[in-house]
Amino acid sequence: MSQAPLLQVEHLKKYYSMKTGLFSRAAGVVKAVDDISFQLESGQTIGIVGESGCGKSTMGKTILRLIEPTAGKVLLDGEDFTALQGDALKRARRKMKLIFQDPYASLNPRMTVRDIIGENIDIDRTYSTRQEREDRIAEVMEQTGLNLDYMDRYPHEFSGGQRQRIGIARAIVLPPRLIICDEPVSALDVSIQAKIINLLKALQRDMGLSYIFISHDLSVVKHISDRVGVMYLGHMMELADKRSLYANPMNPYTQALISAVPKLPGETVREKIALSGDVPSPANPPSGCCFHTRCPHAMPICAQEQPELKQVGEDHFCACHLCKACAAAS
Amino acid sequence: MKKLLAAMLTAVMLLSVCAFAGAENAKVLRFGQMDAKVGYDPQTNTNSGATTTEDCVVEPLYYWNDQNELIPLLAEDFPTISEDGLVYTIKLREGVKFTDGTDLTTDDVKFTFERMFKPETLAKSTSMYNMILGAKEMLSGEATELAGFEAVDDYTFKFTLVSPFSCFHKNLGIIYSAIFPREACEAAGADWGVKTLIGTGPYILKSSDATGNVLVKNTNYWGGDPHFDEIDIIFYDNNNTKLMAFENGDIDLCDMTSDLFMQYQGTEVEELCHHFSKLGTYFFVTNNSETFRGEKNPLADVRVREAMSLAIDRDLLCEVIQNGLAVPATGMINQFQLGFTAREPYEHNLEKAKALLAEAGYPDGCTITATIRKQDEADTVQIQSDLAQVGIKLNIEIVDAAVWSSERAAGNVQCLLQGWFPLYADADNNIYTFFHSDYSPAKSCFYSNPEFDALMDAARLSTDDAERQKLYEQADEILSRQDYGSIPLYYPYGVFAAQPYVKNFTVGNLIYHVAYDIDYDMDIYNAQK
Amino acid sequence: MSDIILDVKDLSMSFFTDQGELPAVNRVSFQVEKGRTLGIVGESGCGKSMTSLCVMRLFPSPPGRIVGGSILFHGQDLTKLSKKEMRAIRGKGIAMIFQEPMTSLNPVLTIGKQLTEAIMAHETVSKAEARARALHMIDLVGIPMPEKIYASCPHQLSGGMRQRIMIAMALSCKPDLLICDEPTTALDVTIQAQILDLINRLKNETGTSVMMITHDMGVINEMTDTVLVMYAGQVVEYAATGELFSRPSHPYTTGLIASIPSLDREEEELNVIPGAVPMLYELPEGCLFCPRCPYATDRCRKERPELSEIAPGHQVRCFRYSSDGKEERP
Amino acid sequence: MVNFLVRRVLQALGVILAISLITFFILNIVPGDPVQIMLGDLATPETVAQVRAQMGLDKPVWLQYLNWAGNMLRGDFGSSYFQHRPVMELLLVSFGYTIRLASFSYLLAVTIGLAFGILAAVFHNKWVDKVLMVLAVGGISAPNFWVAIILQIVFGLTLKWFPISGAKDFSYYVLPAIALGTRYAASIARITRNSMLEVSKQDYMRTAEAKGLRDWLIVMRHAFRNALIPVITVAGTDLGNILTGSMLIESVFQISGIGKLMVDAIGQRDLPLVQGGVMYIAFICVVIYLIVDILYAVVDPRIRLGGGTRSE
Amino acid sequence: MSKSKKINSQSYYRVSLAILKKNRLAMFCLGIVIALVLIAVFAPWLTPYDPNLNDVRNRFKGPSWEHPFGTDEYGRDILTRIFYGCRISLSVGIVSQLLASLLGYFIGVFAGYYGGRVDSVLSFLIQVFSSFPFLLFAIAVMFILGPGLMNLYIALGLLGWTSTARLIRGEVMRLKNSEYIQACIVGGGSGWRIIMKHLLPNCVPTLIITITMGIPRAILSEASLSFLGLGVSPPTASWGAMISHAQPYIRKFAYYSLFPGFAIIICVLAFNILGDGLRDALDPKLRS
Repeated sequence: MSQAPLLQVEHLKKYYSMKTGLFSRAAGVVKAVDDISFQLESGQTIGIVGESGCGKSTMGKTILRLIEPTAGKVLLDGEDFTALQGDALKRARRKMKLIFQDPYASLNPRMTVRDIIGENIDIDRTYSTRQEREDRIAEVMEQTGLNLDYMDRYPHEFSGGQRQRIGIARAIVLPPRLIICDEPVSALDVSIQAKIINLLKALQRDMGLSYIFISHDLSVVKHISDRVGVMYLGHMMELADKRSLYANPMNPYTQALISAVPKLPGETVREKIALSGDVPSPANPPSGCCFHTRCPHAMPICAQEQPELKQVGEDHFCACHLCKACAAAS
Repeated sequence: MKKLLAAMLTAVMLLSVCAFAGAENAKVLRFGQMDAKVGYDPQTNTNSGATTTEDCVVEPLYYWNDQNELIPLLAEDFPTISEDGLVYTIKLREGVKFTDGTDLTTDDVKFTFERMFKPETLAKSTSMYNMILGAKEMLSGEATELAGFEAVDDYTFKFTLVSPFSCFHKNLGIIYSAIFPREACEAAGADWGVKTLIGTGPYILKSSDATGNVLVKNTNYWGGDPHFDEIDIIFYDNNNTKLMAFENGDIDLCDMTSDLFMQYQGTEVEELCHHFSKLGTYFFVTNNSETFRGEKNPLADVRVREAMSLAIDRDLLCEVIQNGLAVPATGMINQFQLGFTAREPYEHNLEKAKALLAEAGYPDGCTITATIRKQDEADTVQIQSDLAQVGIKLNIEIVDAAVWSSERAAGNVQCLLQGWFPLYADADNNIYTFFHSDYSPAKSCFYSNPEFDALMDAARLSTDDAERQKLYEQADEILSRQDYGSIPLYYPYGVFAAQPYVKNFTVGNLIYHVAYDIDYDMDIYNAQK
Repeated sequence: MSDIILDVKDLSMSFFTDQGELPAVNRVSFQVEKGRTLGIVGESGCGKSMTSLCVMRLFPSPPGRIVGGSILFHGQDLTKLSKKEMRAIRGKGIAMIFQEPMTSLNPVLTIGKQLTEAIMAHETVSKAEARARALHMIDLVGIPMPEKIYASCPHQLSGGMRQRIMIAMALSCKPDLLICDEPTTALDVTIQAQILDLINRLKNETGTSVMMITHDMGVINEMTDTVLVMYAGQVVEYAATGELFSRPSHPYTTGLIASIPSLDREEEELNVIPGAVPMLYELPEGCLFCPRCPYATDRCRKERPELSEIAPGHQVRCFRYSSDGKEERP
Repeated sequence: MVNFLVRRVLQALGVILAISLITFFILNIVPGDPVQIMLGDLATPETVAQVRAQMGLDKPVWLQYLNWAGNMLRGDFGSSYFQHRPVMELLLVSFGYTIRLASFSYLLAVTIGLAFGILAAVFHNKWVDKVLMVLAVGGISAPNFWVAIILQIVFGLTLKWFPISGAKDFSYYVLPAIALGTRYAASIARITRNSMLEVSKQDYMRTAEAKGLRDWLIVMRHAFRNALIPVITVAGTDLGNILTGSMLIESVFQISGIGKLMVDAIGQRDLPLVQGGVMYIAFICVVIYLIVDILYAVVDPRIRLGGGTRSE
Repeated sequence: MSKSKKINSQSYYRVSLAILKKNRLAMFCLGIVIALVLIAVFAPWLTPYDPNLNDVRNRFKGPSWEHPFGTDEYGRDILTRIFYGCRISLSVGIVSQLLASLLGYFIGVFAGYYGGRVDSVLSFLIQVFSSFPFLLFAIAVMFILGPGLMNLYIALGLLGWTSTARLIRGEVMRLKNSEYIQACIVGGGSGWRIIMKHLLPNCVPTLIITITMGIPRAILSEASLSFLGLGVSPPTASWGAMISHAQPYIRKFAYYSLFPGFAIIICVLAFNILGDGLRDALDPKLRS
């Protein structure tokens, strides 16, 4: 792939300073996103999975600069997105959109569906006549399976699944290159979840979209992603092609995660690795590897040194002292 | 929880009238009055309400009794005045003691007047006595001694005036010149009239706080035995509450406004209401200057002022608005004043008024603005309605007392309703200080008529009352019949309410003197208690 | 046949609103045997939570009312009990834990207070005795440092710990039946695994029987002995867990299982059940699933099927199975 | 917790300073010259000028403010132009009366307000709720000076149950307390009811019921404790209003409290007294806001212990 | 492409209206408010009498056929003056609250949306103005501006804004990190678009509620100011002024004070109950 990948995230960091004391002196730092790097090709989907508080949502918003990153760069089509300002930023924003988890809170209750979906093209004035706008909105509504008769209705008149479709329609009314999906189906029932996932895959095929799919549900991530990254306490623990990650998880945390999912009969059942205790508070993360306090295979070195994300196989990276570097292994 | 709540509520309700403090058999007079909030130093306040308390404790040289006659008090007799009317020799009554035991001597008189003219005292009534030689110098800080005061001996002294002033000894009858004991006053310093007030009077000021003042009998008072063991002056700022307290028997005596009197007409309380004549006059002040706030002032034209006088229905004002507590005025000088003469009443004739207005160049009327205080609203609204019938549109602006006095002093008022009361029955203190050309600008009246001024100055110099009577008659004729400097409305009557057992009490002018004549008819008093 | 502690026969409960009578629970019958776990599964709005609230008589009484059937608990019909008698059973005979641990504890009271309160509501014991029992329960549910937790407030605990406290509170009076209304839906996968293990361990130790309400088929498979599948207020299938997964009979059950993305198999397109769950105020004639059922016949459209036994202990509400259990192809 | 308080105290001092600046500025542009009133009808232009000079009123405004502020910090609020008494003394005396009136009416307001609020919430949508709430809305709607006059006539004069004016002992405060307290009892009742209804929808109420606790225990320990927080806010601001807003009631019942003192002082343009009074009232309001904050911490451990909930 | 037929969209406000209609008490009060507005507007046509013309001959006539509410101390018809007084009270209430809400809204939005130093300065301002003794401030302002209706609007308007500002600030803080605003930012929307397109429509319910709750407070304040003699200048009729003038005659002519008092109660009561009804109708949380 000669030309640059669609998205390159290099050493992205987001630290929150905790204000305590009389004159709100900074008394400690919360490392919500700590040195995350990955690439995303056009038309590809990368899944980010992890438990609550692991910083996956914060990372998504930091890439979009909804939250300004503390350090690191985001390259979009080779262009440094984090450095853009003013109109350049506005033009670059056309390429990236975001869809949300809570169908009830992501739509302005006092706007009609028509205006909600049309917001992005209203902002960028990409149409000359009103009719052009109406047609584009109708086209996108059909694409996302929404009934055109409901164009002038208000969000509170729709079900959860339909609202999520409106959110998707809003994101694609001005065709983006990349959509960050922040837990888009977690709040939906299984049958509706399946419809939305199929819709997202269909749109990816038709419009050549690429997704960053963030979720805590391992089976959904496995189904929709090409490559999967596992995050824990702000760190990227493992990043690999989905088949090799699910078939042969190298990082102990990934292993525990996969084993903890309640299985259906007929799925390969691994013996349960029960992790003790709770996820430590991000305000004072453990020294060295952030998982060493709960890791069944913790070694002395794990407590001192933070493991690097090393290549341990064909398109398989792992941040753990257990996994030897790829060169050594093969 | 709910039962507990119910019990508490009934307890609050039932805690009704607690046991009354045992009514000792002391003879107590309870007088309801508004709290003047100005302290009780006669030199630093001119409030008629405060005078009632001051009156019982300190005494001036002379005294205007309720029949409006000047009688010697601390002075043995009337002053002997020198030929040129400049030197007044007065002899003090001997053997009079202050309530702190010290003797009343000329030195106390000297101290009192010098204190009055010391700048830091901030005395308010210096203008009534600054005709004494050396007074102005003391006020401006050039002198520390009063040149015009000469102590002949312990009990006689002389005042020397800068220029003859026939009413000087009359001014000495006002409480502002009450005599203070030197040691007690100097010792009290800033607290004089606030925490302590000592004088030769019939009562001693025992306590003074936000609810009222308590005065107890001065057992060795020089002027005979005071009638009461104790006088309680209880403060009521809300007239309605005061009258209710009177009906409730909480107080024995209180003043009453005309609109409240209206409420009691036809009830048994009406017998307890007593009228008294006041020495002042209510009149509608008109700003006679050519322009007002930059525009042409219709009131500058005497014909407009006369037309207004013709339009106002004075009978209606007296009978209805003042509930019969007033008599239509026939001139500026009050009916009981020196200088009053009976004239035929002002005519009430709308057609003539319109004619005069047309003649003055206002065929379809004009617009004027009255700036008044809340208490003058009733009369002004009626006048507004009267003037409207002849085409004069009167806008009313109600402002608070402070704004009213500043605007009036700055001459920034086009017309206003005003009661003007002398301190004693003499036209000088009444008309001179309001309509003389160097005083009337500060009253927003801007009336100036040299002939009128000359008559007033002459009356001020002459010491012969008959001559002064004629001078004031001519002056009043010019002011209120020819020039219409302002438009006289009515001579007001006051009314007070007194319990049945109160006897021989009346009010001379404005001030309620409770120190001397008032007493209880003991058999009615005991029957009622 | 271990003895049955809870026998629910034809339980019906409706909401009486100005849109008419909404049958939230429609002639539901099931049994809970001593020391066994009954699972109730179904999507949002199928009436599974409402059924559990009917057992505890905690549903909002002004709009809702039990209109038929009986709930026999140790032979006592709970629908006939007075408020006072019902209060004696709640927490003593039957206990319940809820879905949202974050908001299920009183924010202004200490954990200790809320625990001792539960104990002293049913047993006249001294404060010290209640405190000791509470500390024992905190330890029993696997929380370190019981003294510190006893004195702390809910906002200082993580979601997992709060759910453990809820379990401690529920079991503090040794109830015969523990109802869990989606206990782990709001928790992360690893924490969920811990809580489910805890419930199983306590069930075996105390012999309490459990009623597990969830929408996650994995949880049903790993936790329950018998399963009740509900749809739009009705029971559509009732069987032993193994039997249900090996021979899913009702079209809704098969559709549901098929639309879950699997951890092992590779599927390009998730199976989808067309249409949406019907609203309670516009229930179709005939079988409620008929509009979405691939095998719908005229009979399904007109008549409403009854539960029929197609195998020992395996009941289905569908005309495709005549009473002798053979599958009839339409 | 301590930092929280210290920061609030600093902010409070800032507020008081700001109020003193605003008051001083306003009082200087309010028309009407105190000296003019003092001298009354005898005022001649030069005596007015002379007295103004002596009282330092001719100096520029900011200089007057500086030496006033300087004195204030030393506790000397200056003395009243008219009553010739130190402002602090006058304020203390009249504050004594206002405190008694305020505490009686506030006690009445809180007890009745809470009782009505809880009753209305417990019997939600039944006739008790409707009657109490209409009463509560009625209480808020009636102008308190009008209610005062009617109480004075009916209970004072005709029925003679209570004295109609003055402030000697407890019975004198009954009618004024009812007149002043009804409005605040009504507002506390409404906020208590709404807050109780809001709380009863929370999950932990269902947990409490599931534990089989007795009704009144659920209402008082669980519902009321949580409902208390918004009630404290309203009760706090109400206390502020009672302490400063009772001037109409004080004038009708002749209780020389701080409200009446202020109205008369403004009438006379007694600048030091008004300035001192406003500072006094502002100080009370700010102290009340501090107390409300402390009460929050007492009632709600989330504020007391800080830390906040976990990040998910 | 088929033109989508217009379905009567159930806008948020139509749903609120439906909920409000179910609340019979609130609808009754809405009726009273409308009646009051009509009285205020059509006062001259409703009564034959001129409210300001003194007819002192028949003053203090008790309620009778020609004068249903009797006459006052100048013989003017009290019913007429109550009608005209309605104009004053309603206009004072509505205009001052509009002014207060406008001021409160913008200060609240800027404080809430921009946060940081802007927020701390504006919050300090709110704290200062709410610690000010309300009536004293009104009295001082009335002195400066002088008597008159326009000044009354400004004085009461200047004082009521702090509670609105605080409410709006809280609302904006809550709304500003809601997801539909993040979507707007991601789409490149400007701060101004967010304030006007997203924040303003969502703050309108709060504004409606604060205005309807503020009006009664303003009417009572006007009554208190008039009672102290600081309200409108005579002979204009205002309810508060009528009560204050009626006080000396209350024992013999009680009706003179009772009718304006009841007028205030009914008007303020209607607004309060309507305000409660609106709050329940507009509060999204109560929707489910």
